[in-house]
Amino acid sequence: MFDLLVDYIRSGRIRLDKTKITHRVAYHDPCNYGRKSQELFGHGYYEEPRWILDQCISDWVDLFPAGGNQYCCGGGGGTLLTPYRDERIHYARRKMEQIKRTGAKMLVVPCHSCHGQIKAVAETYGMPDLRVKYLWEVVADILIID
Amino acid sequence: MIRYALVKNRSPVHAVKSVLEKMLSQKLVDAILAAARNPYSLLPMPTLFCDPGKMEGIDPLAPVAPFNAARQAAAVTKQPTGKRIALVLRPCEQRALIELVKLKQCSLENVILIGVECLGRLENQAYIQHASEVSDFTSVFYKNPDMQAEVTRACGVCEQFTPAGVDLTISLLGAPEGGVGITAETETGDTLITQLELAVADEPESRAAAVGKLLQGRIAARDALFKATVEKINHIEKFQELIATCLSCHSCRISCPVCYCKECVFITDIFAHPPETLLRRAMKRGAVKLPTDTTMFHLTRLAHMSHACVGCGHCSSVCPSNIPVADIFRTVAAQTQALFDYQPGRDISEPIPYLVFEEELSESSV
Amino acid sequence: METITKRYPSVIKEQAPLRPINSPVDLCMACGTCAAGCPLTGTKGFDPRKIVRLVLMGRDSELIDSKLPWLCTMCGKCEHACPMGINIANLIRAARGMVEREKVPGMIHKGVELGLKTGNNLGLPAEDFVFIIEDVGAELAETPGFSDFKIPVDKKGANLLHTLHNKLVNTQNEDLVHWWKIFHLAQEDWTIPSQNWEGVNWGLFSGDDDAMKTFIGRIVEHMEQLNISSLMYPE
Amino acid sequence: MIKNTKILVVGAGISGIRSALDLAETGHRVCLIDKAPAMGGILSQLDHQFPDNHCGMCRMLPMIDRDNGQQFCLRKGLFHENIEILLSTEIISIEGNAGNLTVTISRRPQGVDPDRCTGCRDCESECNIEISDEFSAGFRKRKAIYLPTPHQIPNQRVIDWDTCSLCGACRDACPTGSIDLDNQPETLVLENIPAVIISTGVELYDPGHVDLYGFGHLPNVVTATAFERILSSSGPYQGRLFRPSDGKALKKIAWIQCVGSRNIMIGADYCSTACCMFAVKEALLASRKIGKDARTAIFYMDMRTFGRDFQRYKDRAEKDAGIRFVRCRVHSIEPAENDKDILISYIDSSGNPIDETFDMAVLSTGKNPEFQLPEFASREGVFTVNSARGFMDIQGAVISASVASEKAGRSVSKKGSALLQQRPEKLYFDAVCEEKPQLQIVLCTCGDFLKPVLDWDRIKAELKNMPGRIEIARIKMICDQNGWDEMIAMLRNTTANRLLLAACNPLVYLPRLKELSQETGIMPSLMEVINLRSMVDQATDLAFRTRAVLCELEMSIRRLFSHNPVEPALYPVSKSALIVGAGPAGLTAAISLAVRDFKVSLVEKTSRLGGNWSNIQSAESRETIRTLVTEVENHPLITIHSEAEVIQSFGNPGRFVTRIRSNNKDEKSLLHGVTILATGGRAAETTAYSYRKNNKITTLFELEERLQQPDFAVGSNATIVFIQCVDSREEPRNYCSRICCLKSLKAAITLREVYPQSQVYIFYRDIMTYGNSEQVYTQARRKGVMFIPYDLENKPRVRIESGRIMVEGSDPVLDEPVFFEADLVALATGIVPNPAADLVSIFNLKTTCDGFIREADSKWRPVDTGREGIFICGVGRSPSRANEAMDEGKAAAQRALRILSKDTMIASRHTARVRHVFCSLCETCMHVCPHGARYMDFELQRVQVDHAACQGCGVCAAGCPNSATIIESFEENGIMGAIEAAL
Repeated sequence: MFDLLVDYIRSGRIRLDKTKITHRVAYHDPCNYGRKSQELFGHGYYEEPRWILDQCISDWVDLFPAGGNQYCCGGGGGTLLTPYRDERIHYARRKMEQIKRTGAKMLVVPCHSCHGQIKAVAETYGMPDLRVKYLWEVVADILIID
Repeated sequence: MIRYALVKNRSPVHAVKSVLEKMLSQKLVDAILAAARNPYSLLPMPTLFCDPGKMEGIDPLAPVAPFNAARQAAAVTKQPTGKRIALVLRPCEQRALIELVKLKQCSLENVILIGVECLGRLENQAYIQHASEVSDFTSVFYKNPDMQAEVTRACGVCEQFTPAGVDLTISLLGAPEGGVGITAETETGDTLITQLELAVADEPESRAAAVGKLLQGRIAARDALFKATVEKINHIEKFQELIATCLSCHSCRISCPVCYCKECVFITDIFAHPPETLLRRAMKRGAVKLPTDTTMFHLTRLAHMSHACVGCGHCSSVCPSNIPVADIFRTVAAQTQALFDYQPGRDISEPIPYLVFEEELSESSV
Repeated sequence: METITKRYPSVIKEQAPLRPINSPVDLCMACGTCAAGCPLTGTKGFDPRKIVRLVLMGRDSELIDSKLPWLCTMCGKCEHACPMGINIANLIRAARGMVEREKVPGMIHKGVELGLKTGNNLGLPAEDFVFIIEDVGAELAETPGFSDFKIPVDKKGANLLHTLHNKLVNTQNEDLVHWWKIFHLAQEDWTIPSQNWEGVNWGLFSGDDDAMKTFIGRIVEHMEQLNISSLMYPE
Repeated sequence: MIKNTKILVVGAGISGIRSALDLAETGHRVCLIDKAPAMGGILSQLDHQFPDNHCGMCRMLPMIDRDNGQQFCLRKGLFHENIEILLSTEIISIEGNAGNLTVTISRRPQGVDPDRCTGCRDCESECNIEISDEFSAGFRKRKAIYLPTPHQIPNQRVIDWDTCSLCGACRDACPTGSIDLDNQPETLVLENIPAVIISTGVELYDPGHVDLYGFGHLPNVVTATAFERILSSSGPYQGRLFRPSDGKALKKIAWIQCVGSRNIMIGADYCSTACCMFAVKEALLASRKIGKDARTAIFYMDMRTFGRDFQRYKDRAEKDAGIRFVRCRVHSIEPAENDKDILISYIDSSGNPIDETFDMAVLSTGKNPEFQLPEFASREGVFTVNSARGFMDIQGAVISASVASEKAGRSVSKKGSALLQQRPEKLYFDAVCEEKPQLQIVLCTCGDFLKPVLDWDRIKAELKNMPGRIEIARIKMICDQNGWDEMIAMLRNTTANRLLLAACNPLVYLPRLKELSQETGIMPSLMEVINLRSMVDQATDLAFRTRAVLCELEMSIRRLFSHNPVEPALYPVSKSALIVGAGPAGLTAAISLAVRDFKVSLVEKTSRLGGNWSNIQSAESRETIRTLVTEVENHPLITIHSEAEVIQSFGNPGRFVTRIRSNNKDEKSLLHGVTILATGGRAAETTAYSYRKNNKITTLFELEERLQQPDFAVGSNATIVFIQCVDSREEPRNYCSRICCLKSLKAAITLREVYPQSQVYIFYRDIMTYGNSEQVYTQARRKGVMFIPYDLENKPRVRIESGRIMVEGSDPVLDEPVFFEADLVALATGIVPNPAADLVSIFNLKTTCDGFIREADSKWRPVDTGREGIFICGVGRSPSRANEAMDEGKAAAQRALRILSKDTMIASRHTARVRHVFCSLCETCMHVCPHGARYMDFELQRVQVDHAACQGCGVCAAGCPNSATIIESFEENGIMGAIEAAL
């Protein structure tokens, strides 16, 4: 997926308008594309999404810690499908604090679970206006259509 | 267990004399060192007795001492002689002696320490004056509390007038007319009381009150002296002013019981300046006071000896220039001794502060 | 009389694959790294260190019977810093797999079963699915720049097979179009299968290896049937 | 090509310095190289060391034959006439055979001529390149021309060629033309190198490589080395505890242990050994500096307080300084909410998660797992110091360095290459005390630099006016060869018997005074060097400058005139050794000395050689000791006195007389030059945990022995429980015995291998597997041994119920009680020293409160005692493993060789003298002498000085109230004269 986007952008098959998003955006590494991928396939997708964001947005920031040591959003491993809702929300507190501290209005994720979880808990952590977008959604939003 | 015995006689002096004579005649000791008047002097001098028949002028209670007898006591105990010697000393003399033991200048092996409760001493001239007027001035002195006004300044601020850490103590406070108390603090002392067949009694109730009252007055006087003296020496220029008339006679050092050096460094060549040095100093500064090095001398003595100062006051008594050497010493000593929690003469096993090396946090401090 | 403490062999340990460095659970020195790093430690008795210790003692049933394995997101942050490389997430997954299927909480196992039966975790029939996506596709075609957009369903010989997360098909239709836009502009040769389009493998969550293999097998089968070289899988 | 007979020591950290000095002091010539531009290694950055929290590096300096070198702070520099130092130098290759190696080295020029550089720093101000300074751990910036360590002597700059742009600004700015921008490295081929010692130390782990600690991202996360700089008064905040991000005064600091250590995921299956105590020390210093507001915490897994005095130090840190010890390995460090503080999440002892903010975190980084020794380190004839294999504490590094020097020295002397000729120089000078003092003053004008800035006529006139015979000469530049030759020629022609050299940095000239003395016949103790240049640089106006120079000159003149040297005391050395104790340490020391052709008398209390250890060792160690015993028994130079004890000993280093009594009757006197005490230890006894109440409750040592028996058996399903730290690491036996953990682990592994169905549990407080022995701990866990931590408040309990052994305890991890029915309980009781009170009083030494014989200095002089010539090794000194005890034996032998390799003991220039006429015999000097160099001569009734042991430190002179004791060359007349001149 990342490789595909990188390929589209690098080869010029799609062109992006970097001026469209002006507010601050934060990026969240999902466990699956990072640690899990690193463990199973020997490569964690840390650099690729950041390269893509560089092409899309001028003011995007990382959460800390990020990459291999990032915090899980709390929605992974099927927890979105279990009845343990309170625990799931509690789990997210670290991640949400990080997001809050960046002052970002939008969080970009490349994962459906993270997307679902963060959207679901944002209000609980006092960020009802936080927008959560898929990485490819951001790309799709700023496509230059001839 | 402290045992108190009461000895009565014509006068306290006679009471003491009878006990000491008995010690010699019963051969409980081979010799006794005690202050005694001899045919040539009104002032009692330390005298070494072996014959009980020769003890006529003995008067260890006399309120006078031409010098601190610790050094004489050390002189007779420096090397082992195999003889048993009793030393009759004032508290300040006995404390100085303990310091000299620590400094390896003498030993207490085969020594019996007899301490005399001392209400103070008079300056030599004052004593001679009184003693020539009355026959038993010693008794008069002890009977008359007003005499306290005449003791030396050092004695007036002395709070350690009761001997501690001795085998036997001779005390007057609280004792009935013509009597002295003999207290045993050690096993040796206890045996002596038994051997001398002294009449063991309860300590008179009035004694504690008398001691307490005197102590209170002394402490107040001492603190006042410290306060006044600090004001006089808290700046080097004030200090120099105080000792300005020092003539470098070194009498204070000679009279000091704990200044134990064979030869003082201040009378060696190092301080015997050639004329060119004196002139050089004068040229550089325009004027130079002579004799030189007096400040250095007093400061050095304070540095070397203030931790061991027993406050006997002889340095002041002997000073021809009336410098209050003892006031200075006691005031400074109070601070150095407090710094190391050290009391000279308190305990023979207590190490001299500068011989203890405490490495920070090393095992020795466990 | 107290119960005698004993250590038993652990099935969980045997089932959890080792990490590349080949370090089994036995190496645990109870240092606390995992517990310190896990945001869930202390919540409802959850503590990765305790979980490892239980496995070490062979007290598998205590873990399997508890809800602890289901609280964990298997995010792997604990093991990321584990100095002994103990694969804690895999222990959890192995424990989940040993839970009796009907006791699996929530919709996970239901989804797996539906998926196995119908090809997607929602149990949606193929015609309904095609209807939904073509409806969304038609909407996109009304947007400027995408007038010639059409969803390629079951296109043989396409370059890229696109599977979908069921929630996009179910409730969040609006999020379907992002990739389509990109594909369209990039002039990608792509297709969506009408059957077995499920892009989420809940076998991963339930610890059910067999189900997981079946799901993957179906997709690979598809790709072979349609002669497609690449796969786009959302998870 | 350079023919060279020098032993090459590679790496000039403390190990390298120790090795170089060991060899130099035993008469070898040494070349000490380091790739860095400054000496000292990591220690140059550390100001404070355990146990007294001061630096004590100077304690490694030679203590006999001190005049062969300069007695300076070793962090500043090393000056010894047998040691040549090459900095910025690396080895390229080593070829050839043992004993005759050819070593190719590459030396980068320093860019600044040390003989000309005056340290004025003009070059630095002109340089426009600025980078982060390594010495200050990046807290400061430096230029491309810089001072690698601020305290080094001489303090000339070097050029960092990697960053220098060769612009030439510095060269143009230098007033003495000492800068050369030719940066071509020079390749030297050294032939006939008899041996090479590798003492390069190890690289430290870079925590920036992992994403866990935020190092590099969070400014308030620093390494322990960097924190050492913050603590240092020469550090970035002058020793005040501020933090880098915003200068806030530090109060709450956390130390994170095992960063890069004990982590098999990065290939670090080892413990870096020194970090635990390093952290405790830093926390203690920090707490002291901060005062009552200090909140310090150390996050650890096992507190490795395995050294003899470590546990008490740690306990004090905990109890007195309030340092918190938290047993939890930290997962990661994050910024706190305010983004300045840092957040650490951990679990407390009950397993509760806690988030705590700190002002700063200090990472205790260990050895870099990727670090590897160069290939040539394994060549024959190349000896590697253990501290170059793994991170070590100072004591370990110093001992291992001496072991390497012993091996190198042994290999060289076996090859027949002779030691240096002793003292080729003139020893006796004409009896100058009889002559009238006559002084030659040489004033260096530093080219033309000093001519205009001083009033030379006035100087000449005033010097003429001074009393005594004085000649004055001016030389343009004595630092260059012409000037030097000119001066020597002039001095040869004078009748002066004293010399005053007024030039620049005296430290440049002091090493050359000996040469000057040989050339001119003026005694070295009658020479002085003063720094004219620095005085000139400090003052602004001509008259004032001249006055300052005159004052300084007069001070030296007075000192020199009043100095009256006496002939040095000397006596012949007895070329034999007395070794007390024939355990592993004693036997090793005996062999080390015997193979170097020195006679050894080995005194053993029992009837058997090999020590207590032979009962309790593993098969492998037993074999080693057996071989050692055979070797000792068969060595012609070793005389064994078994069932013998020492009853009396006196004398000085090089000449001791000791009486021994054999078989309780025969007495004999031995004359020997050195004494090595290796009195050993034995298994501690216990009554704890129902020991002996059931034969299944044994000590660890007994179990080890039983494991060796062919009939040993426990049931195949047996439950075996080990209990560590029995009666140890708590008062009164508050030390770690160092051997028990490893022994328990090995026994547990054996049991698990023989009985795979068995249950093996180890109750422990802290597993003490420092260094590579950590691998045994890892292996034990891999083998299925279960570990249960306990603390003093919660010890396991053993009770016997109708013949069954029940062990109760609790597992803090699961927070549950544990309860075993044990088939075997092994108690790790540890070791105690053999009683040594008699020996200690005979040799006038000291013991610790636990009865171990105390060394002179636990870090820097671990095998020396307070008395020169008497050495100590093995368990009698400190608990140690067998291999460590044997290493100490070698190290002690190496120290002893310094004395044995000499024919005569000669007092150094500055030693104490007693003026008996003034002496009151108060013995103050004897009490305060830190070197045991004084004794009472009862026959003469005099205090005497042992001139070989006296270090001239002057404590005696300071303690003596009337200067009855003085230090040669520091007599009062001279000192008072100098003061007079300065007034």
